[in-house]
Amino acid sequence: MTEILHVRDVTVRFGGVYAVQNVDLRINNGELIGFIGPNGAGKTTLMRVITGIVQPQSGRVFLQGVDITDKATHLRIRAGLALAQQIVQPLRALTLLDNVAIACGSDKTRHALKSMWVTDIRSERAQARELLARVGLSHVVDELPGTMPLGYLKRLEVARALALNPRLLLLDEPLAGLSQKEAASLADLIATLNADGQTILLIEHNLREVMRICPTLYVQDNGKSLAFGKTDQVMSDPNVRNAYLGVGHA
Amino acid sequence: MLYLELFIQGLVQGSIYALIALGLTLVYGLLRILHVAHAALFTLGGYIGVIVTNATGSFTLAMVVAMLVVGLAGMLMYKLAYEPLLSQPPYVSLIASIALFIASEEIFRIAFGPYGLSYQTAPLQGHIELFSGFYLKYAEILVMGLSTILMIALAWLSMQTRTGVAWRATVTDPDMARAFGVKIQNVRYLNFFIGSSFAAAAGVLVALLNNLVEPTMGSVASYKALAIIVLGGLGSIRGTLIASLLLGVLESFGTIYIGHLLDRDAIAFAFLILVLMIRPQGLMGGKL
Amino acid sequence: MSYEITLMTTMAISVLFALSLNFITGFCGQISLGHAAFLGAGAYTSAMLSKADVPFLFTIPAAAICAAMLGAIIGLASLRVRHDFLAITTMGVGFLFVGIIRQQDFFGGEIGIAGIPSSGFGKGGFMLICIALALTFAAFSLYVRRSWMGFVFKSIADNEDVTRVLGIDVSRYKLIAFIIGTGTAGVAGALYAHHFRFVGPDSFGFVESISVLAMVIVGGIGSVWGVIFAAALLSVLPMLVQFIDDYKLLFYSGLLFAMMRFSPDGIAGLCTRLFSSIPRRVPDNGGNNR
Amino acid sequence: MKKAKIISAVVMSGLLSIATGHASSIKIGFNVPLTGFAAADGKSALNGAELAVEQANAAGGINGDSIVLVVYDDQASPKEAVPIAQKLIEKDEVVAAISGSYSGSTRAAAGIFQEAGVPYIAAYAVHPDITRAGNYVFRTSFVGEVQGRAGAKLMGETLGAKKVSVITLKNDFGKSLAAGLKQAASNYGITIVSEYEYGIKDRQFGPIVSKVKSDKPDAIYATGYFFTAGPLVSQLRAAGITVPIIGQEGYDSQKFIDIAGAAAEGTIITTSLNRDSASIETKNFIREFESKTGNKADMVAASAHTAVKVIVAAMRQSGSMDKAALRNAISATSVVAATGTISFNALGEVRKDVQVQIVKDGNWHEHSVISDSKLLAPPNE
Repeated sequence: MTEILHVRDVTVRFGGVYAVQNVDLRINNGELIGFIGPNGAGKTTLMRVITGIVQPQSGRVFLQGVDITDKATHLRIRAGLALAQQIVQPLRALTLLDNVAIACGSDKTRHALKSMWVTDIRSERAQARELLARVGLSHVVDELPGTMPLGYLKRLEVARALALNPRLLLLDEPLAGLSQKEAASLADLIATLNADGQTILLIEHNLREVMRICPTLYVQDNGKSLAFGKTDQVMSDPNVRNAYLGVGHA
Repeated sequence: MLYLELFIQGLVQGSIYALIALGLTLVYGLLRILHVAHAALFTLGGYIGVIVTNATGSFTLAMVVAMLVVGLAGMLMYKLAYEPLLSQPPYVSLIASIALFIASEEIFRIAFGPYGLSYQTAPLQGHIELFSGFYLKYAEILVMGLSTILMIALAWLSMQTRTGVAWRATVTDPDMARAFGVKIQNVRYLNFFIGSSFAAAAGVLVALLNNLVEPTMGSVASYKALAIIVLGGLGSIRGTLIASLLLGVLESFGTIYIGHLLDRDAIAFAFLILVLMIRPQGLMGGKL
Repeated sequence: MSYEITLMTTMAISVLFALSLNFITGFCGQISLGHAAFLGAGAYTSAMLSKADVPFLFTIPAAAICAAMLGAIIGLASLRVRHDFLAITTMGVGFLFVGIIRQQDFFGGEIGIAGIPSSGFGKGGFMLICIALALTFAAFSLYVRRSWMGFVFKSIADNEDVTRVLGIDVSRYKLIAFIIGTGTAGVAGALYAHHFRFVGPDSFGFVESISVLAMVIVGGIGSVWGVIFAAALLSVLPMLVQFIDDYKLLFYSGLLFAMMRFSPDGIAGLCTRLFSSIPRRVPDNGGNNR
Repeated sequence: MKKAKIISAVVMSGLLSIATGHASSIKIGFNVPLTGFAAADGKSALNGAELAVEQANAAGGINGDSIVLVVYDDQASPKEAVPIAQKLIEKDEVVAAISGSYSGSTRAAAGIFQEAGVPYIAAYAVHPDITRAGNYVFRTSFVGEVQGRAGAKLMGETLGAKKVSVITLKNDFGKSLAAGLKQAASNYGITIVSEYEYGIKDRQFGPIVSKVKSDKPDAIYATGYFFTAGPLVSQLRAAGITVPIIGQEGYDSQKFIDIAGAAAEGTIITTSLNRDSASIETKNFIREFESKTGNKADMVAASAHTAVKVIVAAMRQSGSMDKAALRNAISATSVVAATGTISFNALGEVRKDVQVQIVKDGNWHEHSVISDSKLLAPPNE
């Protein structure tokens, strides 16, 4: 098992408040890790540290053994990260197909000046079509995002992230806002992707689905690591129960 | 002594800026519109001030009428020009606003003539000698005094009244406010009314300082006020006030000491760019 | 004929200038309220070189380089600010440019530079050069639109953050858009200087920046054909409507407002709706039938 | 388009109705700012020019042919002025043209009229380069520098000022006036203790006023137009500054007195129009202008009137509509007009006296006349 991501002793403060404090997290190749925690646990902040939107005060982030802490977001993506965001952000002027195709063309967009000389987009569109089929959107590839329901857009986010061919897929609350049925079907998709070999870190509030599909859980509360391990073990941890039930937790 | 005078002159100018920029900030905070045509309302205020004073002889009445009429004109402008454009990208309302501004300059010129208007007998033109050799025009005292009063009144309104609470809530989070039963539409009208009437007050005061209103008197206000609200951090009222006074004082000293390098506008924008390079979110930027 | 040649030349220069802004604002989504500064940078470069007996054709690349260098600097600075902050920053750049030009005797100060030698190609020849350059850049714009660079621009214009999360070096792309757009504005400036044979600080101020932005937006932001049409029309509109005399600017601004109010996506959007099968209320665009 | 042109073109003399390219009308082009920031001056200049055309037509026109003024609004912008000049030359085929506009547009247009060989007279634009466009371009008012030098003489000799503060409007008008003043200042024992600049949009001069006060000059030389000078003078006076304020032809409008009110009293300017002139020509102009428009006469109106008058006189002189002959006639002209006796030097610059006016009891009145042909010699090349 090779290590894909290593977050080492990361601390983030906003003003005087610790958003993330001395957190460690390791993800190995092929894992599907559910990242849970109550509101204000610092989940999104940690995600932002990984993607480079937030700089930690201390600690390092390694991707496949390479220190990426000081790299810009787009370079981290090129190094093998991909992110599906909590609030769906489709490119509204582009069809679903092109939303994915632009991500498929990352070789062509690497060098800005060279991208001027390339016009062929057929292979990327073909690839995008496959990916959209994989997330179950093959019937709406030529639609604009503005007309699509939330469930579709969530899937689009996933497809677009997959198009980057990532070593590690970060999913930030993909199930939020979906009906139970939609959530279950998207969760199934995530499980299938993982079964196909995709390493995934899944931030999610929907405990039911997380427990259903994730073999491993990572729990954070008040910015600190609370638990990490097999799902059933973690869920029986009294600290975790306290954090979630909010009883007597200091 | 000279420095004190320059400082006071800066405050006078800054007070005018503050009155104008405040309305712009209110509109931006609520609707995210760069309301260039706000400067047209400022000009309209100046015209009404002069016309009513000349007709009735009462400057106070003129001030009240200008603030009321222009406040209503601002509401009308929102209703007719901005409301239909709210769903469009921001540059659409920006260009529409610029078009409105140019059109209104032309309307002023056609309606009131290209020469501008002056008070027949300008009120408050006398001056007092605060101490030896230090003169302050009554009009200048009025500018600083009235701006302060209006600002305090606004602060009171927003802090101490139900309307004010609803208003602030709407600016912070329109959806939440709506959920609590605030009528967003009314808040927007109120916003335009207050912002526009403040601009009208500024227009009347500027007309008093210069004894001249002309069709193009809003042209400086149209872009300088934009610079101020950006400097203040877009949508931050406190930031806007600080930026206005700061810019007034800066221009006052700049005109004298670096005027040969950069003109007044360039001084203001050089400062703006400098600040934005250090703090891209403006002086008080980030949140409301 | 001479009068028509003058009008055509004015149109061609405006088209080139508007397309240069369209590259930045229309393609890459970066609103600029100070684009006239780059027109000015090119115009001053070309004017001063011409006065130093450099042949007109050589002053064009020089003007482009000078404007593009300025554009690169401004572009780098502008990377720090976004959206409305960017709009106002670029506006500030415009004021700063004029403010500096005004105060330097080196640039002719307030008085500007007059007596710029003629292009040496005659009025007709000069017009053809202007038209050729405008068409070349229009073709280039259309090509870029189809390229991967254009694809990325579209994405950046749509949502910068998402584009970044797709692994794209957004800053680099924005900078390229700035450099190409401002360099082209510099070329337009060189033509401007040799057309009017006179440059002064007031020719490149805020009003000019707003006019060119209006051309882009009235044309339909990002639409090359729309922008060409709008720039050609708006640049000579004040001439064409001389007969309404006193109401000229009122008409112009009223048209602009009506356009934004009833067809915010400009002439391009208007045409799309006119020719699409869905029947829809079609606003009047002022009846500019000639 | 054709129709538009015709409608636009016609600003007609007295009783005559629309004439469109009819053989018996003679067209004179007139570019003038009717919209935009300079609209006020433009309107007044247009009134002055129209009056001159009416008078000339009433006096029989040119050998019985009536004169038509073809008017276009140039917004005082060079960008507008270039196509307008082309249009006047190519479409309207004017015999001669006049600029009732500011320097920027006049300069841009001058080159075009020169190339086309159409005589062109700048009525009141001050920039020295205008007449350098060539031998078809003339100016009936002072170059900025000349008037600036007259200001130096006025302050140093007439008023006996030693220390002068200069407040300069930052455009070609203000700059060239200030330059002229500085050239001649030392000849009249004047030291310039300080100089400040302001922009054409500025109306609030608080900081400059405070600083000027602390400079304690004997006189203030402030360049500007009535709409900047009105607020400036009133703010200087309100700050308790009592020394003489010297302005120029830009102040020359009743509107200046309206704006500055009581503070205007005693302001002295150098200009082209003498309200108390004994000249019949000037008296008539002032009377007829006021009865025609209901406004008080000012410098731009008088200058535009003068420019028309010069062209009309030259047309009568040359007797033909040949442009080269007309040019020669203008160049050799010596005509008494509202702004004095007009004759040109080799460059096409006017030679005349500078009128000094002062505000007394709410009106412009004669203060003195500066006639020093050496000091007032316009540039020759």
